[in-house]
Amino acid sequence: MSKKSYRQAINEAIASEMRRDPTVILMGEDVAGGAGAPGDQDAWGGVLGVTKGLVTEFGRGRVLDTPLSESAYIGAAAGAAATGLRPIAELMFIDFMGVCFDQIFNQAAKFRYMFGGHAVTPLVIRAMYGAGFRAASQHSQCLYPIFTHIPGLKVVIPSSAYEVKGLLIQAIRDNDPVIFLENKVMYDQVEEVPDETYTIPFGEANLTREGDDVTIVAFGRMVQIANEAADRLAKQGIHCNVLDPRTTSPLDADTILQCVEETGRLVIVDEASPRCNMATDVSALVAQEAFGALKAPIRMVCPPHTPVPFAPNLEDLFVPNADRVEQAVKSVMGYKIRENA
Amino acid sequence: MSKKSYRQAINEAIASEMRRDPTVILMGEDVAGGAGAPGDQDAWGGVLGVTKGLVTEFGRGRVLDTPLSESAYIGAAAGAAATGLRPIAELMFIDFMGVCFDQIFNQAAKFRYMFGGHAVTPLVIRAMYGAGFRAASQHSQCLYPIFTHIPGLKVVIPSSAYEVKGLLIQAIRDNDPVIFLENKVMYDQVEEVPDETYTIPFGEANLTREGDDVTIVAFGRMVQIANEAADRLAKQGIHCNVLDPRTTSPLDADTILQCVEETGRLVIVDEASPRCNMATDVSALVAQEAFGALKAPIRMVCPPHTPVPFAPNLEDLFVPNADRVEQAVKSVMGYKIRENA
Amino acid sequence: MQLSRENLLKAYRTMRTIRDFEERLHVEFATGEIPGFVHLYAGEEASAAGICMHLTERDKLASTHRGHGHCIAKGVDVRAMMSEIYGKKDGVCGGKGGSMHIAEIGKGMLGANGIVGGGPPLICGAALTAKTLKTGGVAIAFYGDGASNQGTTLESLNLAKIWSLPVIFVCEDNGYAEATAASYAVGGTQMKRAEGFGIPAVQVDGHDFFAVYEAAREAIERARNGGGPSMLHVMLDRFYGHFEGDATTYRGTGEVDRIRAGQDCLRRFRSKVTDAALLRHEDLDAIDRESAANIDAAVVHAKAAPLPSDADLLTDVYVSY
Amino acid sequence: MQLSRENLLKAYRTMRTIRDFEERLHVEFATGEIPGFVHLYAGEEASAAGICMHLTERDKLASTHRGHGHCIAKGVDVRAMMSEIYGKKDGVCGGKGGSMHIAEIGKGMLGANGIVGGGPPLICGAALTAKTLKTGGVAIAFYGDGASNQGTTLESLNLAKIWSLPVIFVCEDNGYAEATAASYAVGGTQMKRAEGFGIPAVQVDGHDFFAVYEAAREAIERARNGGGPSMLHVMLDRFYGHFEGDATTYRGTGEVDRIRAGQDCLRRFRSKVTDAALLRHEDLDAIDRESAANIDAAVVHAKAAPLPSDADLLTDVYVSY
Ligand SMILES: Cc1ncc(C[n+]2csc(CCOP(=O)(O)OP(=O)(O)O)c2C)c(N)n1
Ligand SMILES: Cc1ncc(C[n+]2csc(CCOP(=O)(O)OP(=O)(O)O)c2C)c(N)n1
Ligand SMILES: [Mg+2]
Ligand SMILES: [Mg+2]
Repeated sequence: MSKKSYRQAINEAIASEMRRDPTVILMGEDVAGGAGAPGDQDAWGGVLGVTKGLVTEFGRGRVLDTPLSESAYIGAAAGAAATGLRPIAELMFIDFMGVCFDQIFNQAAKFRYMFGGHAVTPLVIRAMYGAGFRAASQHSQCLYPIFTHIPGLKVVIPSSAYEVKGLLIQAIRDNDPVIFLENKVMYDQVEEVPDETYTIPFGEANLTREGDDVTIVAFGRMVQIANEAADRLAKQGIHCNVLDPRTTSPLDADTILQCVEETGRLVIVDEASPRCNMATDVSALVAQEAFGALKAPIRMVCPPHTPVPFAPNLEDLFVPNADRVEQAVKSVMGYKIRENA
Repeated sequence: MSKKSYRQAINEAIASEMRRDPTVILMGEDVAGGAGAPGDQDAWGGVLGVTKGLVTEFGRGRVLDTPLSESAYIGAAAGAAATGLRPIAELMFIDFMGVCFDQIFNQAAKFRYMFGGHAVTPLVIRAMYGAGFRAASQHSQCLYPIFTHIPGLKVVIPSSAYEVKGLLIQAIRDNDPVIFLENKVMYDQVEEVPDETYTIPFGEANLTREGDDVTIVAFGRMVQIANEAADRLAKQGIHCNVLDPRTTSPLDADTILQCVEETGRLVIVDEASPRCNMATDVSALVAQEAFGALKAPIRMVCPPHTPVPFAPNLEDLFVPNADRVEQAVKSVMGYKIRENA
Repeated sequence: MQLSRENLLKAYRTMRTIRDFEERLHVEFATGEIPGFVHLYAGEEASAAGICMHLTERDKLASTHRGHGHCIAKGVDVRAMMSEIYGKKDGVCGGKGGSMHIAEIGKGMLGANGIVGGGPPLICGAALTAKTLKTGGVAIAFYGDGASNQGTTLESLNLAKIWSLPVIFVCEDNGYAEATAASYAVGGTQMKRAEGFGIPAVQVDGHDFFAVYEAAREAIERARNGGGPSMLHVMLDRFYGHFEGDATTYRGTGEVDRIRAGQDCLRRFRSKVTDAALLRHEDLDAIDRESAANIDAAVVHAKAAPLPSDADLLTDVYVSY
Repeated sequence: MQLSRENLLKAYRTMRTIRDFEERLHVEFATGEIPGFVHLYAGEEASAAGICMHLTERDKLASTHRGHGHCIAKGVDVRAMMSEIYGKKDGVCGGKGGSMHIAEIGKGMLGANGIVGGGPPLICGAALTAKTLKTGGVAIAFYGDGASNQGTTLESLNLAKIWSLPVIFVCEDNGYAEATAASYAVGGTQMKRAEGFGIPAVQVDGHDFFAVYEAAREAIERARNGGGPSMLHVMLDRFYGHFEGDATTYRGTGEVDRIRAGQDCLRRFRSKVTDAALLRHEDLDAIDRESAANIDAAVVHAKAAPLPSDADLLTDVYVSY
C-alpha cells in the first residue's frame, strides 16, 4: 500500500495484467511514446502520460502505436478480441468516438448476440471524459449515456485512484466489451492504493457516505462532488447516502432501490448532458420500481443542455458542483407532500 | 386532400420545398436512382424508393448520388449548410450513424455554440429507424436517444403520413441541424394528406386520444400502438390521454406535465433500447417537475436490453405492442398508494 | 494450374453449392417465406472459392452483406446457414442473425456484416492476433467496390501496411453499389489506391476460378511469410439484384444475359477442366446432383425447423452481466 | 516570382504576424494564464500565407487544431483571436470556442477543429455550395500528416474527385502526429494516395513561401476553372511541441535547432526578397516592429478584457428552440 495517483493506478493495473497474461496487448495513439521518432523512445505514454514505461517493459509487439485511424484500430482491437487476444485500446478522448462508433456499437457490442452466443470479445476501450480541463466542446464530453444505451457494452466510470485500479483489472479480465472512462481532471489525484492486484466487481455500487435522509447517486468525478456536499450537509444535520454505482452498465439497481426505500428521497448527480442521461435513467428506474417509497420529487443535478463552453467561468458554471448538490438535497428535504397525493 | 402513403408524403414534402427554394438540395446513396448506371435513370429513389422522381424534376445538380462514404457526404452536407445551402442528406438506415457520427455531433451540432453564435447550419439528416422489418441487429435500431442527448441537434420522429409531411417541411425550413427519423415499417401506410404545403411546429406535442385516467406518452410508430391500446382500454372504461411529442428535442415538457397533472398516472412507450432512452427522459422530467401529481409509479414500456433479433418471433416479442401498453396502463390504474407515503 | 483432381472437384463443389444455394434462395424469397434482406452472391463464386481454397481454420475471413458465398467457401454448414436465413433455432447463429450476420468464429468465419466497410478493421485485428500469437494464419477482408470508398476500408489498408499484417484485401468489384455504378463512385482505381498505401495489388478476372486461385496463392504466401498485406482487385458480376426485390432497371438492357452467357464462372470452369481433360463432365454432373439434393434438403429442413424459443430473446447479450 | 511589392509586403506581414502570435503565446502559456490546449503553428507560416494569398472571402477554408496561422492568413482579426484564446467575451467566438475552435464564417474561415480529419468533409460541402451557387469560390482543407490517415480525409479525396469539387487538399506534413512519426504511421506516400483517387498532386517545400505560392496558384486556378480537386503535399516543420507543455523528447537531438537555423521560412523569405532587391531590410524591419506592437496590444487587451457573462452559458445552442 502506498500513495498513488489515479494515473499511476491505471498504469499499474495495465502493467500487472500484461505481466499475468501474455494475450493482453495495448494500442492507441502515442501509447508507446511515439513510434518512428528519432529522439527518446517511450517519450510519451499517451497524450497525458498514463501508459509511459509500458513499451519499455513489454516491447513494441504488445504496446502498439497506431496511426490516426480510430475506426481501423478500434475495429482491429475488436477483431483481435474475437480471435484470441485481450486488447486494451486507448481512444484518448471519448469525444473521438464519433469517428469509430460503428466498430464499437454495431460490431463489438453485437457480435455475441448476432452470432448466437458464439463470440467472446474481451475488449477494453479506455478514454478520458469530462469537463473542467478547459478543453472546450470537442474534448470535454461525458458520453457514457450513449454507451450505456447500447446493449452488449459494459460501461465503467471509476471515481478515485483506488477504484480505477481495481475496476480496470476487472475490465481487462472481463469477457465482454468494456468502455472504461477516466476523468482527465483526476489523473493527479493521489490516495492510498494497494501495490498488489485486486479487482472490483462490476454492477456493485459503493456506498461512500451513509445517512438516513437522502440518497445521492453520483457518477465518476461527481461522486467527489456529492461527498463534499454530503459532508457539508451532515454538519447541518442532513444525512445522506452517497452511492457510486461504479458501472452504469451493468447498473446496481438493487442497491439504488434499497437505499431509496430507506431514505425516500433521491438526488442524482450526473456530469453528462441532461437529456437521456444517467440521471434520467436512475430516476426512471426509481419512479417505476420504488415509487411507493418516495417522499419527494427526484431531483437531478446536471449541466445545461449546451455544448461544453471554453471560457473558464462558463465551464465552471456548466459542471455540477457541491453547492448545486447541496441545494438539491435541501429542496427535496423541504418538500411537503400534497394532501391529495 | 387525398390519400397518400407515408412514402409519398415525404417525397411531396421534399419536392415542394425544392420547388420553393433553390438552395435546397438532396444527397445520399442512390437517392438519384443510381448515377453512372447504364439502364434507367431515376431507377431507384433511395433504397426504399422514397425520393424517386426527384432527380428527374430537379436534375443531378440538386439531387446527388453519393459514394459509400457517409462521413464525407454527411460532413459535406454540414459544410454546405454552413455556407449557404439547405441540404437534405439521407443516411438510409440510422444504424449507419456510427461511421459518420463525428460530423453530426462534434461538427454540425456544435458549430453555433463553439463559434459564438455566428454559424447557421440548416441541415436535415433523414434516415429510417425502427424494428419490425426483419432487418436484424444492424438495420433496426432507433438511436434517437443518442441524438436527443446531444445539445445542438433537433430530433423529429413523425408518427403518420400526415405528420411526416408537415414535420419534414418544417425541418427543411428550420435553421438548425435536424435528425429526421422515418419508421421503415410505416412507408406504405396511407391516410389523408393535404396536397398543399403545411408545416407542423417543433416542440408541440399532439394529443391523439383524450382521457382522464392515464397519460400515455409514445414516440413515432409507438403512437399507433398506444392509440390501439387506448381504444381497447376505452371500451373497458379506462380513458387515456395519448401524447405524441413529435420531436424529442425540443421536447414539449409543458404539455406532458400538464397532462400528468390532470391524470396523475403516466405510461411511456418507447421503441428504443431501454437504458438512457426517451422513456427514462420523460419519466425523470415528470418525477422531478410533477411529482406531487403522481398517483402511481411511472411505467415504461420498452424493448429489453438486447440487440434486435432477426427471428420474426423474437423480433415480435422484442418490439412493444398494444398488449404490453394495455397491461402497463392497467397496472398503474390498479396501484394503491401506501399509507405512509 | 497445379490443382489436384481432388482440389478441382472441391473447387467446383464449392462454387456449385454457392450457386445452387443462391438460386434457390431467389426462388424461395419470392414466395415471401424468407424474412428480411437477402443479398445474393450468384455470379461471383469464383472469388470466394478461388481464395478460400488456400485457407484452413486458423485463417480468418471477414465478409459483407453479400456473405453466403464466403461462408460456404469457408466451410460453414449449408444446412445451418439455411436455417439461419429462415430465422430458425438451429441456424448457425440460433436464428438471431439472419442472412446479414452469418458467422462461425470457430471456422474462422468472422461474420457477414450489415455495415459496408465493417469488415476490414476487424480483419486487421484477426491478423494482429495471428501475428502476435504466431499462429501462421492469414486474414481475408472481402469488400465491394462500394465499400472501397468507405473510410474504414481505406484506414485499414494503411493500418495493415504499417503494422505489416498478414491481410489480404479482396475488393470484389461487381460494378455497382446498390444502383450506383463504380464508374461514378470510385475515383482513381483500386490498384492505384493500394499503391497509395504501399500495398502490392493485382487485378484479376473474377469469372475465372484459376486466375483468382493463382493470384490468391501469391498474396497469401506473401502474408504467411511475413511480407505484409496485399490487395486483389477482383472483377466480377452479380447475376441478381442488389437485394432480393430489386427490379434492377438501372442495369443495361441484356447486361445480365450477356454476363450469364459469356462470363459464368461455373461454365468457364467446366469447359476449362473438361477441355484439358482434368475432369470429366460426369464428375461435374455428379456434383451438380449432389449439390441440388443438398440444398433441397437444407430448405426442407429449414422450413420445418422450430423457431427460437421466447427465452432466447434475452440470452447471448453478454458473457456475464 | 510575379508578386507585386504590395503583395510581398503582405506575405511577409502575414507570416511575421503568425510567428509573433505563436511565439508570444508560447511565452504567455508558460505563465499559466492561458486555459486549455494550445497548438502552435510557428515554423509552418509559409504554407498558410502562400495559399491564402490567393483567396478572398468567397473562398472557404477548414483548419485543424493547429489553426492560428490559417486564421490569421485568412484575415481573422488578431485581437479577436487573442481574446478568444484567453476565453474572453469579445473573442471572435465570444470566448466559447478557444484556440481549437476559432472560426469566422463571414470571412470564409470555417473553423479550427478539435477533431483530426474533421475539416475535409466540411470543406467538400463548402465547395459544393460554391459549385451549386456558382460563386466562383474555392475551398481549402488543411490537414496534417497524421490526419492523412483518418478515414474522413480519405473519403473526402474521393468525394471531391467524383463530384469534381473546387477543393484544394493541403497536407501539411511536419513529420509528426503528436509524438508519432509520419515515417511510421503513413503507409505509401501522400502523392500516390492522391493518384489513387485520381487527383493531381504536387509536393512542395513548405519552408519556401514562393514554392507554396506557385503550387497553390496552379491548384486554385484549376479548381476555379472547373478542373476539380488537387492536393498539395507541403513539407514543413513545427518549431514547438505538439501542444504547449510537450517536452518534445521524442525529437532528435538538435533537430529543432537545425530547422530553425536552416529552414526558417521567414528568414528564407527575407534573404530571397532582399537578395533579389525586391524589398529592403528596412521594409521588413518596419513590419517586424508593427507586428510586435500589434501582438503586444492584443495580449494586453485580451488579459484585460471581460469574461463572458453567466447568461452566455445558455445562448447560441440553437437558432430557435
Ligand atoms: C455504412 C453503410 N452504408 C450503407 C449501407 C447500405 N448498403 C448496403 S450494401 C450497399 C452497397 C454495397 O456495394 P458494394 O460494396 O459494391 O458491395 P455489393 O453489394 O456490390 O456486393 C449499400 C450502400 C450499409 N449497409 N452500410
Ligand atoms: C479523431 C482524433 N483523434 C485524435 C486526436 C488527438 N490529436 C490531436 S492532434 C493529433 C496529431 C495530429 O497530427 P497531424 O495531423 O500530423 O497534425 P499536426 O499536429 O502535426 O499539425 C492527435 C492525435 C484528435 N484530436 N482527433
Ligand atoms: Mg459492388
Ligand atoms: Mg503532423
